[in-house]
Amino acid sequence: MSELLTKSAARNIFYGGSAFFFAIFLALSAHSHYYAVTKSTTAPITDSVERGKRIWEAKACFDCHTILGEGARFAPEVGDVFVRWGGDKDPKGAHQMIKDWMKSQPSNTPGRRQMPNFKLNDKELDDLANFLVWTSTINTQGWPPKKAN
Amino acid sequence: MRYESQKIAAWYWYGALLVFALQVTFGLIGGIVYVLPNFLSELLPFHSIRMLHTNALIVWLLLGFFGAAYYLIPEESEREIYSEKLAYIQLAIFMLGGVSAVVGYLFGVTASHGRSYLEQPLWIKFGIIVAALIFLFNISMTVLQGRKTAITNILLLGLWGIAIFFLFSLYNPANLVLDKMYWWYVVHLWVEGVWELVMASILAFLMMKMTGVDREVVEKWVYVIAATALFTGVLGTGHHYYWIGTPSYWQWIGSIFSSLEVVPFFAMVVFCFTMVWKGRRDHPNKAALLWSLGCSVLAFFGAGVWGFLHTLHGVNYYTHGTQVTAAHGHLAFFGAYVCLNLAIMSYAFPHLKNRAPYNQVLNMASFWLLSSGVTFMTVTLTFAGVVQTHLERVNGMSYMDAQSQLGFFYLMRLGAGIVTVVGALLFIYAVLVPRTKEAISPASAATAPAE
Amino acid sequence: MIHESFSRQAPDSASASAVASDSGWGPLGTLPGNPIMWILIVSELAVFGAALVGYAGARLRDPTGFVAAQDSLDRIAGAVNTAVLLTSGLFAALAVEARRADRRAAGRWLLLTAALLGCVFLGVKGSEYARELAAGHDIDSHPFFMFYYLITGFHALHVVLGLIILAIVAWFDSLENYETGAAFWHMVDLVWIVVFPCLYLMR
Amino acid sequence: MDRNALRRLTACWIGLVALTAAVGFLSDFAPRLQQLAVAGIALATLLKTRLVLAHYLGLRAAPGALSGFVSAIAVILVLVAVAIGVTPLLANAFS
Repeated sequence: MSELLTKSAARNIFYGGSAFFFAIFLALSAHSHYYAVTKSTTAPITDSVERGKRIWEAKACFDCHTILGEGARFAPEVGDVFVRWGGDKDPKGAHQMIKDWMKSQPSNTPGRRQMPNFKLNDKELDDLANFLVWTSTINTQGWPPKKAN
Repeated sequence: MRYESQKIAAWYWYGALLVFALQVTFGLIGGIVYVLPNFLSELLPFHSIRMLHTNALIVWLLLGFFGAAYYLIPEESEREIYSEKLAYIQLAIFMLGGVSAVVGYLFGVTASHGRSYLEQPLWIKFGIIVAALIFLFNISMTVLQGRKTAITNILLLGLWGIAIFFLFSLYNPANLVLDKMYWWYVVHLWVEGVWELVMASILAFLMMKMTGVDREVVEKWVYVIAATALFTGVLGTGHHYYWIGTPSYWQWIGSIFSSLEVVPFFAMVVFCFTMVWKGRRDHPNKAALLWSLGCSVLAFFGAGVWGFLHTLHGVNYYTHGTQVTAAHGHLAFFGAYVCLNLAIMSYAFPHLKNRAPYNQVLNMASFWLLSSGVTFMTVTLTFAGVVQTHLERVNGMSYMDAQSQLGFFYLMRLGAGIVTVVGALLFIYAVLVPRTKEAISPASAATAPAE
Repeated sequence: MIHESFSRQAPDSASASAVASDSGWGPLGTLPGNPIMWILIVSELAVFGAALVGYAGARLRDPTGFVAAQDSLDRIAGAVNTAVLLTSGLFAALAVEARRADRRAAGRWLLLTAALLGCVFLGVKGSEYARELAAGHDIDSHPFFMFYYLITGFHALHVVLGLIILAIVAWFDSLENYETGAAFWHMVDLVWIVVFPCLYLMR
Repeated sequence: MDRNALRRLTACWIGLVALTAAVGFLSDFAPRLQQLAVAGIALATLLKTRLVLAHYLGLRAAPGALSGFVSAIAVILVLVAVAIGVTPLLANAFS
């Protein structure tokens, strides 16, 4: 009898303790959600940025590239590609570089990893570039450590 | 097999093993592309290979869990599954969704709002949810109407959690930071949360059956493991919130809680070995015992130790998004969840086929092939990751230049991948093709290397 | 669900912990209260311990900045709160003794007193937070304050959970529940005893 | 109620409050006698935790667990005290 009680109390403590940690997690998530939409970046998410993100998703870019360090590790990080390509000094030039890069694929260089040509039109390329520009404004707490190019 | 409806499990596991074979095959192709970048680059680009590899992994592990639930719940609840028909309908929906996804991926059809692991088009996601609801209804009814044990209790909680957190796959806001935050609600709270509950309960079932230790003792361990898993794992999500645009306090919350995530995995090692030592029962199914012990040990190293290696934010600042993550991912999934599924299959298939344990030596050989293959792969990827981290994140070399220094590691990884595929095919052969006469006699099986 | 587990019936033995002692819980069985509560307690101590060690490590990088930040804390309020929590702990311990002697009404009154002192603790803590925030010290303003808010905030949430647990124990007042609930409440004491000098006093 | 238990718990409480006053007093010396004050605070805190563990948490009955918990807390306190008190001293000596 008591043995049974001890075990069902054990179960309830397990439930209660887990619920406690989960409640804290949800509260912190709520704060982080607020932080993400107000403080992470103040750059507005325009329609073009959103369309660019959907292209990123529909073409499964993350299955080769990382973005803010997440995704496949087959191709370069793109979270800071705009900055790496000089977007902080010459935004128009870097924007155009992204578009030209997309158009010039695949490189067909033997022995080099190949990126497919996704046959995006000019507007879609603009959207994708705008998404990457927006992404580069996110406060990533100083990551990555080195701005390689 | 004590209950007629346990045979449902066999059908789920046939499906699981089929997808397992696909998963390792696409893994192998991906490994080849790392060595020969132009291989299939027009026909099947790398992103398709990768989504096939990862999605197949998730699908077959889930099929394995479903099968395990259908196998062990009748024995635990001491009654037949509520509805066999629903179980088969669920399987049909799930397999149809899975096959459509595979065919779609081969032709580049993915979700318009896809994310890593969640590339399934929306209608397939709905199919998965419908299948999950049928499943949860079916097993919950079985458990509610039968005997309630700690094992079914924790298993049910884990399976409900899987379904609930999958719902976050439907939410993909335009804000990338939020997108990532909630993506981890699915991915982290699955593999470092509720899946661990599934793992604890299946391992507990296997230990109870194979070592003969009292249910009382086993169930207490289950609660200890489940409690430490959730007490640490939920806030451990913070270790994914370091550099994605979330507040800086996650660096400490994530570091502290996720460091402790190793505790439940360590407890599982101690549990399994203590039970085997205490039980002293000479169970004839040596292969299943080997898989179970191997599961706890490899999960401890893959999920526990390799996870801890790069979980502190000071380390993760440098290693985030390098091959170190890939190394950890491979051994963690293999140790914790692949081994778990193969353990319960090794244990249950002889019962489902109504015969004594068979092909023991082949099965154990497949354990050593698979384990050494994946372990070696993990080691090579770890070295690749460390070199990459140094070149890119310390020296500031560009990504592609750093990658060109890693060819040797990728070549060795491909070798390890070949061994892994051979091991997987051997396992499938060993459990699916029982022979009337053992290929190698059981007498020599007894002298085979034991854990 | 709660009804089947938190029984109002008292076990026959003098200490409920004896029930769990030789029933497969191993070393956990020898501790007063439910074994899973001890799993929770050990997990919490590990978390707070790791946080304090992290704090000490981060402090090495900027000792003068940390001292300056520490000096803005109200040490008197912290010491008063320590005394409040310790007194609350005394009442919780006495409540267990009363329940052990089968004086169930006295046990409940003592628990209530313990819980009220817990509320006092939260009130003082809240006023401290209000003062710190008014002075412009929030979680982002300095590494010290990040640790301060994370550690004391997490602790305060444990006080809240402890209040809920004490209420449940007062309702389902078996001796095992008393021992289990008191164990959690004392853990909250214990954590504060260690946190208070590390954050407020050691400079 | 058991009179002995009452007396023991009250004595424990008096000890705890006295030690709290003592650490508060010691902290006043922290700016001048830093290392000594930090060490004294850590030691008094360790005594307090031992009292709580033994009498409030009832670990008198489980000496193994008691010494385990006390040692774990001692390790934490030593790490914090060393980082706060001693390390800056060493840094000064070598700079």
